[in-house]
Amino acid sequence: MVNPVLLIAVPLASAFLIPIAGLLSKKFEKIIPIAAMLFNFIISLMLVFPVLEKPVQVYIGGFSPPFCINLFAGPVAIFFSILISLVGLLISIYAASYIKKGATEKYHILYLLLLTGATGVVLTGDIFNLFVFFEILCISSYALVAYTNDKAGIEAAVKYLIQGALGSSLILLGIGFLYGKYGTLNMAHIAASINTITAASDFIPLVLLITGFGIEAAIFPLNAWLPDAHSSAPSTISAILSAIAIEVGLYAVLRIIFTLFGASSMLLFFTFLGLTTLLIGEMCAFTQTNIKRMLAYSSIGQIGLILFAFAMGTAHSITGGFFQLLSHTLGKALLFLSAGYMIYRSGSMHISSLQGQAQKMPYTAFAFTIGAFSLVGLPPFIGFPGKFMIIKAAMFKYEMLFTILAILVLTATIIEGVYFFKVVQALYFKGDDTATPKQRAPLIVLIPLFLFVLLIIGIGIYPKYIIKILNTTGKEFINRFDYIRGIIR
Amino acid sequence: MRKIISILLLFILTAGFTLCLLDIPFGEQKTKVGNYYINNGARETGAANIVTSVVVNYRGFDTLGEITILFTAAIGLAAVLGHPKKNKDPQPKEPASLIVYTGYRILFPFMLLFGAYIFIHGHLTPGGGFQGGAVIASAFILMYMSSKDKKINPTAVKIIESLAGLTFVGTAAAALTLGRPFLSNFMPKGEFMTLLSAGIIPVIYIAVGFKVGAEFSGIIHDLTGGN
Amino acid sequence: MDFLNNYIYYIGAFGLFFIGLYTMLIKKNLIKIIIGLTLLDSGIYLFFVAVGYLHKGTAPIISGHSPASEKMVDPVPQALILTAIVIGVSILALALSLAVKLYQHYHTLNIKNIKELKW
Amino acid sequence: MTIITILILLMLIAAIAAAVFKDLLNAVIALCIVSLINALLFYFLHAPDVAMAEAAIGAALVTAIFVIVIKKTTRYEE
Repeated sequence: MVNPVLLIAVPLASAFLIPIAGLLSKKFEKIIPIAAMLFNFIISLMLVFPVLEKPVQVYIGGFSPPFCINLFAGPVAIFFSILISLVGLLISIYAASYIKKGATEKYHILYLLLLTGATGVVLTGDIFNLFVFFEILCISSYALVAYTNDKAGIEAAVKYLIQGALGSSLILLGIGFLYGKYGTLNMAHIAASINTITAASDFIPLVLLITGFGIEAAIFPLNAWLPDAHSSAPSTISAILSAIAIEVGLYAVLRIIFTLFGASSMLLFFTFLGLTTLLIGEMCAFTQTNIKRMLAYSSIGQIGLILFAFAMGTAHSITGGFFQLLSHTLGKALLFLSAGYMIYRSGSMHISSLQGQAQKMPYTAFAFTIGAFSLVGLPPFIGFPGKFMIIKAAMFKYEMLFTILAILVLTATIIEGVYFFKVVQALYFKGDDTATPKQRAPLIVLIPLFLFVLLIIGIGIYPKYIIKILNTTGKEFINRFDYIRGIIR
Repeated sequence: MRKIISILLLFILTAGFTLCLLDIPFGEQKTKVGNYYINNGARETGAANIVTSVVVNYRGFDTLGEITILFTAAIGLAAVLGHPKKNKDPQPKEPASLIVYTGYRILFPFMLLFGAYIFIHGHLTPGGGFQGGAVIASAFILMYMSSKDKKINPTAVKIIESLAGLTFVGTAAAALTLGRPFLSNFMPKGEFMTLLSAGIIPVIYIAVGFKVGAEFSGIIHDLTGGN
Repeated sequence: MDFLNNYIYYIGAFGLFFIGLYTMLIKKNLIKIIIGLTLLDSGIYLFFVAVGYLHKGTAPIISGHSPASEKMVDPVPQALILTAIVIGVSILALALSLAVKLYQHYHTLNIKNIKELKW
Repeated sequence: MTIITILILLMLIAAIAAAVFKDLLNAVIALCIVSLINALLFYFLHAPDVAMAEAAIGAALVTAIFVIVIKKTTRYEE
């Protein structure tokens, strides 16, 4: 049995090692993140089967909770940990050739720390520890957004940082209220004391925590920073922010709603919040002319869809939510990476400048197309089962309201299809047909893209096995008392 | 308009927080967790300062995360400010006043010593790695204030922060190799209330002290223009 | 007087919190916004430590003449705040470095005048 | 108890000063006073560790960082 604490300790030690190793050779700064993420991926895979039978718990320091910090490696944590390490691994391979300018060593350290923070957030079972790891995630992303050091990057980072820092302070205050009332920081122990939310002293911390984490998760009224930050960062960082950071923020929100407070009475509110986020994101994406801003708004829309799926609160819809989360992570990472290379070659982010790129960079354009089709939800790709499950779950509620909501989701999907199709059309069917020399991307860039494509098609064709695992995963959110009993013996 | 909305928001928040605070009476209850630490902290970790035993041992994972945050911020700040200007125009260096310089010459070693004292005695007296590290960093601020040509060596800072971080993770992970949980206090606890006691706590707090001192000095160095 | 006795720390803490929040919401100067953030954080620290207080308590440090006793204040909020202070300073340092960079690019810190990025 | 009331009042006044001063350097000094009084209050709350941290980090380092940054940008809020 491997110890889940290694998932945090090893990347952290690697990040501390990079400055020293960097003194010996510049190569280490690229190799170490790849090695650390590969290690994490293998460890996470080794944990899958033990965890599906029984969650693995680690008591840091050897004391028993609530007197120590405990790591709770349940199915949800391992699902996210696999996702983080897989996407992190592929993007770090891509970044090895993509990141050339500026302080490259600092980029790689911050990148590794971001992923470590994300892994810590999903593994920990202690609310203050969750806050600490969340801060690692946030602070490294503020710095990475500003990495390009140009006007737009700095401005976006300032916006992101001010909103994010206010959110963090609100989270801290919420934790203070919870500690003052319940006298413990362990999430299971707090959850055991809360059955339904009646008192204001439960409701206020809930609002504070949701607001704080919601800023990172880009839920509707709190997402003003996202399009700027995601479009100004280097493409690898946009990919990691869209594919990992906001998902981890959403994980924190869901953990607060489902496990910590068991706020089933408020789920309807979150359904509407998710749908609003979806519609606003997709409509804004439709009007964009900048490809990275378009993808960023599309991320807002997708997060709204995922929140909508989770907030319906049935077993089917939660499985669908997890599947959609998986498909969005893979699809959006692929889209940002392939768009990033086309932007790098054409030198402009405007959609019209991408015209005819399919002739110049056939593989990259093909990867972009696959990602776009998958996000829209076309059948042979991974996006289809996710959206299908969500719509089905909404229909199976047998309520007029949810039928209407399902129709709205379909409308949003159509909007999404239209703007993605516009880009794909520009890639293939426009532009000069004059024989331009092919500028194929280097192999090290194509390998991660190819692997993403393979995953998207592979899981899209055989979703059964993944869905079976995700069904077990979803139970952790639904059966709140199992989680509590798992920790309080 | 903005002001009115802000004030309205503040009033709503005040009302909400007041309702919250009614459930948290001041100075009365004490939590079960806190009681446990007070009653068992000295026995289980060997540290006389219970706050230290909580920071380093019971909730040591937070501290690990926290020095990582400081590391992240220092690296991020260097990345943001980076790009040292190559052709520095030779600014006429205004010498600091004689009083400041003399004060610096006298105080600097004592401040370093005091900082080291604070973090070495972290398990016995108030203070610890963060406070000691901050005192050390203040000594370097004084250095930057008093003399324009004295600089710290960025490479040395880099090596110290890396080694200190690795010491922390290494000490925590060493327990794993002995078959104990991560971060458990595997070293002998020694005699209570003496300097060489409390197992891994002094080791970790010294690492934290060095790390915090190095990070803050590095931040000051980068902000003042570096290079 | 009893009310003041019991709640003066909370009043101080949330006073700081609201002054900070108001500064963040109203001011246009980036450094002023960061000052507001620091005030807000200070308020939260005071609140945390006040939560752990015990009437007629002692500091949670065992020394020769004060052995472990039930009259010690709660050590947990203090440990949390030690962590939170350093986190606060980290965010602050990063924010201020961004302010320096922003000033180099735009020659102003007034966020109303910085509108490169549109919706 | 009165001394604490006075301290808290002073702290709030300093905080308001930090919020309204147009001269950022003065605002930062007011912020430093807030931190120092905060450290004193922590001491009265029997939290010597936090008091030391707040005095060393909150009052000294934060002020220094602010002053360096203000020197590199502008001193007056427009």
